[in-house]
Order: sequence, then structure tokens, then C-alpha cells
Amino acid sequence: METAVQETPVLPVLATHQITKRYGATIALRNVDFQVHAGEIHALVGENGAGKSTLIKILAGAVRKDSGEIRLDGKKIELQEPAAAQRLGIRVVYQDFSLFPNITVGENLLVGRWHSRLPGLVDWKACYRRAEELLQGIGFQLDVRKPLNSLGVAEKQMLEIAKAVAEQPRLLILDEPTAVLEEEETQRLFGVVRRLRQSGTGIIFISHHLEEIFTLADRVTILKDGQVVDTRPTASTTKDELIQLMVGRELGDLYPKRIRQRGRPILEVRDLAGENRIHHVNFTLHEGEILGFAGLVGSGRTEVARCVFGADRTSAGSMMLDGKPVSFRSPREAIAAGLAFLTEDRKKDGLFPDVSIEHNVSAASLSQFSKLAVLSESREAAAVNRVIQKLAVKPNEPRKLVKQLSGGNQQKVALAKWLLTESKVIILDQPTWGVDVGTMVEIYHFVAELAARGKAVMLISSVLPEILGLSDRIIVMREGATVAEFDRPEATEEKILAHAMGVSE
Amino acid sequence: MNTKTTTIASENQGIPFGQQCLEVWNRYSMYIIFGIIVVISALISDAFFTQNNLINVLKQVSVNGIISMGMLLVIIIGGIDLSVGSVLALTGALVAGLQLKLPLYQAVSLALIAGALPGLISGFFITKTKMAPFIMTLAMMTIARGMGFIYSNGTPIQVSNERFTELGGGTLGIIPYPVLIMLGVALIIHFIVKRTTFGREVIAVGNNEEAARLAGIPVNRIKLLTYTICAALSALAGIVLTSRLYIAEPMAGSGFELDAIAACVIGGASFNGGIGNVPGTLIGVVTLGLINNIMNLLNIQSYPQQVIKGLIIIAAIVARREEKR
Amino acid sequence: MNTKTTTIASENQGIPFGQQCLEVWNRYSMYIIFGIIVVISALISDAFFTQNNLINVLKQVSVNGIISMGMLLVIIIGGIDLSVGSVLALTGALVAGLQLKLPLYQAVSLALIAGALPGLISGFFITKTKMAPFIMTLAMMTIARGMGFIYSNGTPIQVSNERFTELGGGTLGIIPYPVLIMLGVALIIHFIVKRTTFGREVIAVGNNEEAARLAGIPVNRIKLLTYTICAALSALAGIVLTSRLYIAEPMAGSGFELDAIAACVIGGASFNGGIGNVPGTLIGVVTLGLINNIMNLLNIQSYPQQVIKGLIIIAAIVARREEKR
Amino acid sequence: ATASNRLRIGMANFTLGAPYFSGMSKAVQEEAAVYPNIQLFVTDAQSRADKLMADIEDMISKGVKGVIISGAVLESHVPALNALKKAKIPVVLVDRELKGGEYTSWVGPDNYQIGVNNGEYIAKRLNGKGNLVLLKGGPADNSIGLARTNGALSVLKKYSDIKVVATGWGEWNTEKAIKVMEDILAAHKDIDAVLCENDSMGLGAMIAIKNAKREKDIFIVGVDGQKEAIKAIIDGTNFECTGMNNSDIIGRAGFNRLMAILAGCRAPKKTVVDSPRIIRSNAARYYNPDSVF
Ligand SMILES: Nc1ncnc2c1ncn2[C@@H]1O[C@H](COP(=O)(O)OP(=O)(O)OP(=O)(O)O)[C@@H](O)[C@H]1O
Ligand SMILES: Nc1ncnc2c1ncn2[C@@H]1O[C@H](COP(=O)(O)OP(=O)(O)OP(=O)(O)O)[C@@H](O)[C@H]1O
Ligand SMILES: [Mg+2]
Ligand SMILES: [Mg+2]
Repeated sequence: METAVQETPVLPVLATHQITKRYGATIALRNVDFQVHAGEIHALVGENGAGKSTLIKILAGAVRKDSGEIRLDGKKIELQEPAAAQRLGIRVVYQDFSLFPNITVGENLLVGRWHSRLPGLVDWKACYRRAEELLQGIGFQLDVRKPLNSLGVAEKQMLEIAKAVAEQPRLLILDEPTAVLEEEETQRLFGVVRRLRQSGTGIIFISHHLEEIFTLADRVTILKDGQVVDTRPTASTTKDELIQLMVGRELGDLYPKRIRQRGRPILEVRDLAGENRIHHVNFTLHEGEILGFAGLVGSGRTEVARCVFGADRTSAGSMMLDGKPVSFRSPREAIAAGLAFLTEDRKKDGLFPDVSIEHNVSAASLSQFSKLAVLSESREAAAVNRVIQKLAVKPNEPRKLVKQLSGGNQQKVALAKWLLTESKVIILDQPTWGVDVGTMVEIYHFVAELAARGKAVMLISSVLPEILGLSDRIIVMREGATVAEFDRPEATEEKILAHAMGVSE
Repeated sequence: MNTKTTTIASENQGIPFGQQCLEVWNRYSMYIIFGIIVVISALISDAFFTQNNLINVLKQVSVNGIISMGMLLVIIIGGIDLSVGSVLALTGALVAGLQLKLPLYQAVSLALIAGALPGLISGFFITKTKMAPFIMTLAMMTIARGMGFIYSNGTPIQVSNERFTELGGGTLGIIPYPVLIMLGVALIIHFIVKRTTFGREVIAVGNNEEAARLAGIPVNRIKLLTYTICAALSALAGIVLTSRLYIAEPMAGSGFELDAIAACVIGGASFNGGIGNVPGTLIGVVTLGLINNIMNLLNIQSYPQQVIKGLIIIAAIVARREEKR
Repeated sequence: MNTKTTTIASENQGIPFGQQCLEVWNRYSMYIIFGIIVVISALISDAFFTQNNLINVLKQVSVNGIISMGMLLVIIIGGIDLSVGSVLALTGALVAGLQLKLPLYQAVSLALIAGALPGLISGFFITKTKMAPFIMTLAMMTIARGMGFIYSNGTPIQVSNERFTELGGGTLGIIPYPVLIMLGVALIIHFIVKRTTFGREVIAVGNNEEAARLAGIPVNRIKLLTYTICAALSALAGIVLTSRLYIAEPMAGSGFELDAIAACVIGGASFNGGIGNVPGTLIGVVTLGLINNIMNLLNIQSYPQQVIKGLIIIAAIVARREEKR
Repeated sequence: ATASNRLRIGMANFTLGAPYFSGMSKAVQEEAAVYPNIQLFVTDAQSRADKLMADIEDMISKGVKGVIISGAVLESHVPALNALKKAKIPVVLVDRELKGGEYTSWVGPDNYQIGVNNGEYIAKRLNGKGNLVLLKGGPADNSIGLARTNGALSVLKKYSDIKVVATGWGEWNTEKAIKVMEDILAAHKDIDAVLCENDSMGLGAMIAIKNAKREKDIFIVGVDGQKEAIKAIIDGTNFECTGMNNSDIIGRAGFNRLMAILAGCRAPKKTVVDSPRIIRSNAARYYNPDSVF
């Protein structure tokens, strides 16, 4: 079957020839040759910073290539601006949301393509009707007249997808679309993508979750340091082989072997309720323990973390830290008490983009390096260097601005910030979001090491295997409340999902 | 999925009454505050609630009203235009100078076109060189002011053409033409914002410029057009002002940018871009005019007036208490 | 791992020469442009490159220099302060009034404290009610101006205390005190930005306020402090100006906010917050002063001066050509 | 008198941000305070012609019986005057004689004549030979400044050896004047006199000249009779001469003129308030340390 597809002499929908792109000193892409056939799902994998996003931005007309050529259906095309790519039927779901916060869900779907009866005039009725159709087309229900602001991340992601597949694209590009999706939505997305494949669309699919690549993709191209390493059919390769090609070495076990060593209770949360959605949240976190938090998107895990950390206000309940009742009015108080919080959206609330790596990392622990508010730069540099080397942040240039780093390295910087604070309780919200396998494994080992050093870790993740692979115990949340708790040995994906979806009885 | 949708729906119905009030407040606060100011004004001054005085207020705010409509577009797109006041002065001088030599309609059209130019230029630099609008329009403010002075040689230029002064001084029924022009402009801008693709593009760019670009919106062209419209409306305001005063002063309009910006913000626009609406801005324009009017009627001294005006602006915006992000 | 490092290193060497030039330009452009202006000035006017004239220029920019340092902090934190000019006038009036009744150092300290208050109040509202800094400080600008008028009764207050006027008129060696004060303030602010936790926190807040809060930075306190410092520096500038003029004029300082903002932006600060530096801002301050100076030396008329000034500001910023995002 | 039967009078100021004009307003307020049955409405247009018009419209709404207009740009207030005429409200102009509209009476200085006086002083003091610097107000409110400077130049142009070597723009205030004067001093080594369009700028020029230690070489002539300037003249500084343009006198005269008109008198259309030249020998007579301006 597979071979049959390959031997059919179909013209590739898309072919790139010798594409090169530099950013200052960095060569993001180097002579990239790459083809996508009609009716093919072509996966693009590579480490963080390998150049995947850059490549697709060039294909979308959002970034100009330095040299090389692009052919769509055999015709050479020049993409000066995104509009040109759109006209040619190239549609993209970007890694970062490209939505408009203050307008309605429906209009978000149609920006740039409003329906009008008279040229220049918007026909709102037709617009909303069309928006509803588009959402239904991918099996997704949303009130199209709601403001976008009221949506959660997963809903926003589905919206991005609906936007991209609106008009039978010739080439559909998905840059890590599943990072924020739960199983159910991921499956629905796959359904949509397969339908498009059937109708002859070429699809580029980027993901750091290799299982997804094997379920969905027909072929896979591996990028490394801006160069194409290889392209092969998924059927004739294996996960380990892919990892080897991407990372350039064997990774060994994904999840570290851990010795369970639960210490005394350090954080006890009783009947916590937040101002928005969470209520009746109960759990206890012990020293040296990794406590996983599972749940569907929107189940309130992030809000629990924010409430515990003093970032959002609580409306009821109590918290004990080290046996003493506490209630934090600000993150500052929480940090002073020994908490750390890696947020899920590093771009929104985890990083200072125009600031160097070094100053980002030290931002939460400036008092350590200062006397009477005056900083000792040498002590700061020494401490920062220690952690960024430990996390292998690339490039290893502490003065580089964080906005110039790739996503995965930005995530490491965000994490590094909390390693300097020497906290007792570390809350990690989606710590591997957008991170490549190599880094993912590094982070896993790192988290395990933290626990081994007696730290208490609260691990929030939408990647169930991650939770199962790392946690000592697992809390399940549903609709804002903690609904179940498992010791690792007795937890299974099925049980967790059953509780998360409320179908356990 | 279904379960989720229903949950959200039922949550909506379950919102406590207090919260519902808060939402009504958030949406209509500026109208409520405006109503309160009107009622208080009427209570403390007999002279306030007379037809004459109310029409006066509208006439007085008409120039700021016209400028504010352009400023609103610029603020929605995420920019700012500090040059409106000096563009107004420049255009005023031009129209006053040109009408001495040309037929009226030619003078007016030429002045309008010339007045739109600074906006085109600002827009060009803002889009092409990614200059901050604040600094670009600040420079343009100085340049246009200087050009106005050069053109007028630093002295006011008088207008005697009666047909022209009728524009600023005449009325339709009891409504002065400047008020009609302001309302007309407001209606058009409202329509543009709500119903035209251009208006929606302005909003999209203001919301998320990069996303707008990715959605194929010609961001630069839209910005250019927005700044040009803003300048053209300032030019229109300059023509109205000149015809109202029978004279074009080279120093006219200094500080007008601040009034226009204040009106937009009182009316709910945000400097982050993407948010803003015409009715609110109009209310903001009239509120500012009312503050001046009622303090004059109450014979409050000029110096305390300034303090009180500042306090009322703060109060109006604090009372609105924007929903937190 | 190793291979990679070497790749990057060799890549660095492989950067084309043109690109290297570009990077040098990006980093030092404002200094280069500044140098060009100086050289041109020296060429076209004999009077320019005299010790006397250069010291004059520094003296003339000292007030704006002091204000700009406060404005810089505010811009770095992502805000803006339009009230600096009227805070300057208010403080000037206060110090002139108080020194008639109190010992000099008491008068100066009291005026400084009173001058810092508007900043504290603006900061309070900006942090507590999430008001846009533009509109809050706009209101404060009106309020402080009104208060200055009320205090001074609308008339200038004269200063005769020789020890006080020495502050503005005296010199240390050949360097006038105001210049020393400006340089001292600049050094301190530079140190604060570069070497203190407070400075780092200001930058962090300006870059990403929410991330700063979650990193345990007391965002509100930092903002409050920043606006207070800015007002205090405006107050200091007001004291220096008064002692230089022997008189406190209630309308003093109008428009100063624009000069200060222009200086910061020419010096590389960004309205998005998080970016800005003291040396650049100083260069910006002196550049603006030079523009005025050389045009006066060349006896250029006031009207074209304005146009040329605007053009030079645009040129200075365009030439810098910020790296595209 | 109760609020309703009080006589309402308006004092429309073009600006209260300049001491000359706030002095004028104060004088009128002081005069009005003498009459318990008069209610005075004082407004400040903050140098905006459209606001002056709005202020006057508000006064008309309020039912004033007479209006004093102070300051303003000469040609800019025709509609305001028309509105007052339409409402049959008498108008007294103080200081500026507005052009283009109708007013009832004007009390003010002759700026051209002040300029002539200054020109004569300079010509005599220089003995017909020397280098002169002009500090002009501008850019705003140019007409008054032009009258003053042209008055002076009408005299000085008769002396071919008196040259204007530089013209600076001091925007009517001390601070700008210092800067401009500093620059001019740097550019010109040989200056004998500075003619300023008002005293505020003269005071600025004085500071700049003093800092440059050239007060022995350069004398200053101003306009207004601002008390700080008179003090400087008394003290024997190089600020030697100014043309009296006393807003206090003008303001009081203007108020009394309006009272007379309201009482039914036929007032003269124009009254020029004398603007004597103030020099060291007569300065003490004009100095009042307690005056507003
Ligand atoms: N605007 C930019 N300026 C400078 N360097 C950039 C810029 N954008 C990307 N780069 C660099 O280009 C390289 C490729 O980045 P790209 O975002 O394409 O990686 P990626 O494969 O998508 O990584 P990730 O998996 O983390 O999303 C990286 O080294 C990155 O630092
Ligand atoms: N009713 C609602 N009002 C406001 N925001 C909501 C609502 N429901 C969901 N959200 C949004 O959904 C997102 C997910 O909620 P939250 O982060 O608390 O849950 P979570 O279990 O951590 O989900 P995730 O897996 O996305 O991290 C949040 O960004 C939140 O703003
Ligand atoms: Mg990427
Ligand atoms: Mg979450």
C-alpha cells in the first residue's frame, strides 16, 4: 500500500528548493529541499530551534527567505506577504495564537474574508451563519457571537484550526496544533485532517509528540540545525530511529527511574475555592514527592496553581505550609515562603522577551545577589551560568535576548528562573509544552532530580503519559474540583479519564 | 462536548444579580456617568437646561468632536496622533489664504487635501520605518505648526466670504451647521467601524497586528489610510473652526490632541488598540464640553477649574472601572 | 554538543562584513548621528565649537536632562508621564514662595516633597485602577497646573536669595551647577538601571508585567516608586529652573513633557516598555538642545526652526532603523 | 442683593496664564468687589480663540449685562463680538483693540507708540551707532509684537549705523529668552543693545548677559513695566528702559468704563492709556512691589 502511494507519479503540491534563511548570525535554514504530495500528511520533526517554524513561516509568506525557490503545483511562486500565500490556498495554524481578543468568535474566523453583499460592506448575518458552518464542519460547537476573550486555550486552538480549514486549502500547515489539546479534541482534529487528506490537500504537520506522528503522518522529514537530515515514510521507521536522527544520540528511557521517597506533608490544601471556577479543591503535597494533576482542559488545574501561588484570589478554604496556616496575597509572599510556579504560557506570563537570558533567570531571586539593593553582577552571573548550563540552554550565551531563542530554549529559561530560588514547593504547569523530545527528557530527569533532592513538585500536564510516567500520586480534577486521587501503581489512563470526564460511576 | 456547552450556558443563567449589575455597569457606565453629570448640572444651574445653552455646548464641542472621530480610528488601530491640532491650524490658514484667491469650493477642497497630507506622511513613516506613532506625530506636530506659521507669516488670516462663514455660524432650524457636521462625521465613522470591511480591518489590526498581517490584511495600507483620515478630519475641523471664528490663527488648535484623546478614552477606547466606539467617544466629547460649560455657568475661577476638570476626568475613568484583563 | 558550539562560533566569523557593519550601526547609530550633527554644526558656524557655546548648550539642556531621566524610568516601565511640565511649574512656584518664609534648605526640601506627591498620586491610580498612564498623567497635568496657578495667584514669584540663585547661575570651575546636577542625576539613574534590584525590576515590569508579578516582583510598588521618582526629578528640575530664572512662572514647563519623551525615544527607549538607557537618553537630550542652538546661531527664523526640528527628529529616528521584530 | 437681582458682568480673559493678563483680571475683580450688587463672571480661554467664544456664549446664557474682553488675538474674535452685539450686550475691550467686529469701547495702550518711544531711547543711548538684537515674542500673538518692533524700527531705520545683528524668538517668556540670548551671545561678540517685545524676555536676556559677564557692554529695553523689570531699572542694572503698559491701570479703567456705559453714559470709543517711558530717573514712581504684575 505504502509503496503504491510512492510510485504513483503525482506532482508534489509543494516543493522547496535550496531554501536558506539567516537571522543575524544564526542560520535558521540551510538549503532545505522538501516536498509535500497531494493527499499526504507530511510530518516535520526536529529539536527546538531546528527551523521548523521558520520554514513554515516562509511557506506562509510571513517571513522572507534569503534564497531558494518554492513551487506550488509545479509553478514557481514568490510569497511577499501572507495575503499572497492565502490567495494560493496555503493555510497555517501557527504555534502562537493569531487571534483577535476583542472581537467575536465568529468574526475571528472570518477576519480578512468577511462576507459582503456590496463590496466593502460587511454582511453580519451571512458572516455568522458561515462561522457557524465552519465550526460545525469540524464538529465543534461554540457561540459565534461570544467575545473571544471568554474562550480557553483549547477552544482558541480549535478556532485556529477552523479558520485554517475554512476553504479547502491546497496546502495546510499545522505547527504544534495538539500542544494544548486534550485527547478528545486531538482525535477530532485528526479526523478533520484525514478528511482533508482524502480530498487531496497537502498537509504539513509539526509535533513534538512522536506517537501522533506515527498515528497520523504518511511521511516524516527530520530537520536538524536548519538542514534536512532525512525524509522517510513513517511506516518504515521507528520512534527510536527518529529520535536518533533528531537529537543525534540515543535518549534511553523517556521517564527516569525513580525511588519513591515521600517525606512529611509540606503543602496541605483544604476546600480551596477561587473567585472564578474552582471549588472544593483538596490535596496534600509531601516533600520529595511528585504530585500529578490530571484533568480535561478547563478543569481548573491552572487556577488551582494560581490560587495556591497567590496569583489569583481565593474565596474560601485554607492552606497549610509546613504545618503553619498560610494565605498568600501575592506571588511575592508565596515565593518568600518557598514556592515556585512555572506558568503554562511562557510568552504571556513567564518571560521578559527584551531582556537577556541572564537577567530573565535571575529575575525572581534578585535579593540573593544584592546588598542594600545593589546587585553583585559577578555573583549573579556565576549563579545563572550554573543553572543554564545544567539545563543546557542553547545558545550558551547569557547575554542573548530571550526573544531570539527557540521555544524550547525559552521554556528552559523560564524553568531556570525557578531553580535559582531554591524553593521547597515547585509548581510546574505544562512544563514540556512545545519542547522537543530531547529537552523533554532532560526536563523529566530534572524534575525527578528535584524530587530526589526533597523538593515537593506539583506537576500539571495535559500529556497523560507524562503524568503517569513521573508522578507518585495523581489528583484528577473535573469542573473545578478535585474528584479523585490515585497512587501511581493503581492509576491507569482509563481510570483517570473516567474521573476527568465524570463517567466513573 | 455537549455537556460542556450546557454547563457554560447554565453558568450564565446562574450569574448572581450583583454580577449582572456589574456587567450592565461595565457596558453602560459612561452613559450613566454622563447622565449623572447632566442631572447635577441641571440641578445646580438654572441656565444649564435651556435650549440655547445646550445648543451652545454642542456647538462648542463640534470641533473637538470632529477631531475625536479621526483620533478614535487612530487609537483603535493602536496608534496616536499628536499632530491633529497643528494640522487644524495649518489647514485653517490654508483655507483662509486660498479663499482670497480661489473659488470657495476649490479653496476648501485644496485645504482638505493639503490637510490630509501630513497624515499620509506620518502614516508612511509609521508603517515603513516602524517608528512609534507618538514620536512620529510629535515631529509632525512641530512641522505642521511651523508650516502654518510660515504660510501665515505668524499673523492671523481673516476670512470675509459670507458663504464660508455661514458654514461655521449658520444653522439648520435651530441646529448649527458645525453640530450637523460633527454628527454627520460621527455617523459615517460609526458606520465605517461597524459595517465596512475597512472598519473591521482597523479593529483587527488594532487587536493583533501580526495576526492581521497573517490573515492577509494589508496592514500598512490600512494604517496609512487611518492616519490620513484622521488628518483629513482635523483639516475639516480646521475649516469649520476658521469659518466659525472668521479667522485662521496660526496658534489655533494647540492642545486639541489632548482633548480628543481624553474624549476617546472617556468613551471607552483603549491605548492598547482594538477597542473603541463612536457613541462612547461622542459622549466623551460632550462630557468634556459640559465640564467647561457648567463650571463657567457656576462662575468657578479658572485656576480651580483646571483642577476640577482633571479630577472629573479621573473620576469618570475610575468609575468606569475597566474589567480587569 | 561540541560540534555545535564550534559551528556557531565559525558562523559568527562567517557573518558578511556588511551585516557586521549593520550591527555596529544598530548599536551605536545614535552616537554616530550625534557625531554627525556636531561636525556639521561646527562646520557651518564658527561660534559653535567654542567652549562658551558648548557649555551654554549643556546648561540649556540641563532642565530637560533632569526631567528626561525620570521620564526614562517611566517609559521603561511601560508608562508615560505628561505631567512633568506642570509639576515643574508647581514646584518652582512653591520653592519661590516658601523661600520667602522658610530657611532655604527647608523650602527646597518641602518643595521637592510636594513635587513628588503628584507622581505618587498618579502612580497610585495607575496601579490601583489600571488607568492608562497617558490619561491619568494628562489629568494630573491639568491639576498640577491649576494648583500652581492657585498657589502663585497667576503671577510670577521672584527669588532674591543669592544662595538660591547661585544654584542656577553659579559654576564649579567652568561647569555650571545645573549641568553638574544633570550629570549627577544621570549617573545615579544609570547606576539604578544597571546595578540595582529596583532598576532590574523596572525593566522586568516594563517587559512583561504579569511575568514580573509572578516572579515575585512587587509590581505596584515599583510603579508607584517610578512615577514618584519621575515627579521628584521634575520637581528638582523646577527648582533648578527657578533658580536659573530668578523667578517662578506659573506657565513654566508647558510642552516640556514632549521634549523629554522625544529625548528618551531618540536615545533608544521604546514605548512598549522594557527598553531604554541613560547614555542614549542624554545624547537625545543634547541632540535636541543642539538643534535649537545651531539654528539660533545661524539666525534661522522661528517658523522654519520648528519645521527643521521636526525633520531632524524624524531623521534621527529613521536613521536608527530599529531592528524589525 | 439676592442672587437674582444682582448685576451680572463678564470678564472674558484670553489667558490667565500670563502675568500681564492675570494682573488685568485681578484689577477688574478688585474693582468689581467694591460693588456688592455686582456678580462678576471671570473666564480663562487658555489662549484658545474658540474657547473665548465658548466662554462668551456661556456668559450670554448666564444673562450678563456687560462684558469686558481682555487680551486675545486681534483679529480672532469677530463671531464673539457679533454674538454679544446680537444679544445687545455692551463690550469693553481692554488692552487689545480687536479688529473686525463691533465693540462699545476700548481702553488700552498704543503699542506702536511704545515701540517708537523705545526706538528713540535706543537711538539716543547708542548715539546713532551700534549693534542691536531683537528678542521677539512669537510665534504666537505676533501682531502686538510686530507693532512694538515696527514702532521702534521706524525710528531706528533713520540711523544707518544702527544694525540689527540678530533676531531671537523668546516666546514671550523668561526661560526661552535666556536660551535664545545665550545662543545669540555666543554667535555675536559685538552687541550693544537688546530690544525685547516684553519685559519677561528682557529679564531672561538680562540673566544670559549677566552669566556671560557682558552686562557692561549691553543694555536692555523692554515693554510692559513688569514690576521685576522696574526693580531692575531702579537697581541700576543694564535693564535700562521699558515702556509702561500697565495692566492694572488699564483693567481698572476698563471696568469703570463699562460701569459708565451701563449707567447710560456715552463713552468714548477709544481711550489710549498713556505709556510713559520708564528709565532710572523716574522708575521709583512706577514701582509697586505689591502689584500683581
Ligand atoms: N526573529 C528571529 N530573530 C533571530 N533569530 C530567530 C528568529 N526567529 C527564529 N530565530 C532562530 O532561528 C532558529 C530556528 O527557529 P524556529 O523557530 O524555526 O525553530 P523551531 O524548529 O520552530 O523550534 P521550536 O520547536 O522550539 O518551535 C532558532 O535558532 C531561532 O533562535
Ligand atoms: N468560564 C470561564 N471563564 C473564563 N475563562 C475560562 C472559563 N472556562 C475556561 N476558561 C479558560 O480556560 C483555560 C483553562 O482553564 P484552567 O487553565 O484553569 O484549567 P486547566 O485544567 O489548567 O486547563 P489547561 O489544560 O488549559 O491548563 C483558562 O485559560 C481559562 O481562562
Ligand atoms: Mg516552532
Ligand atoms: Mg492550564
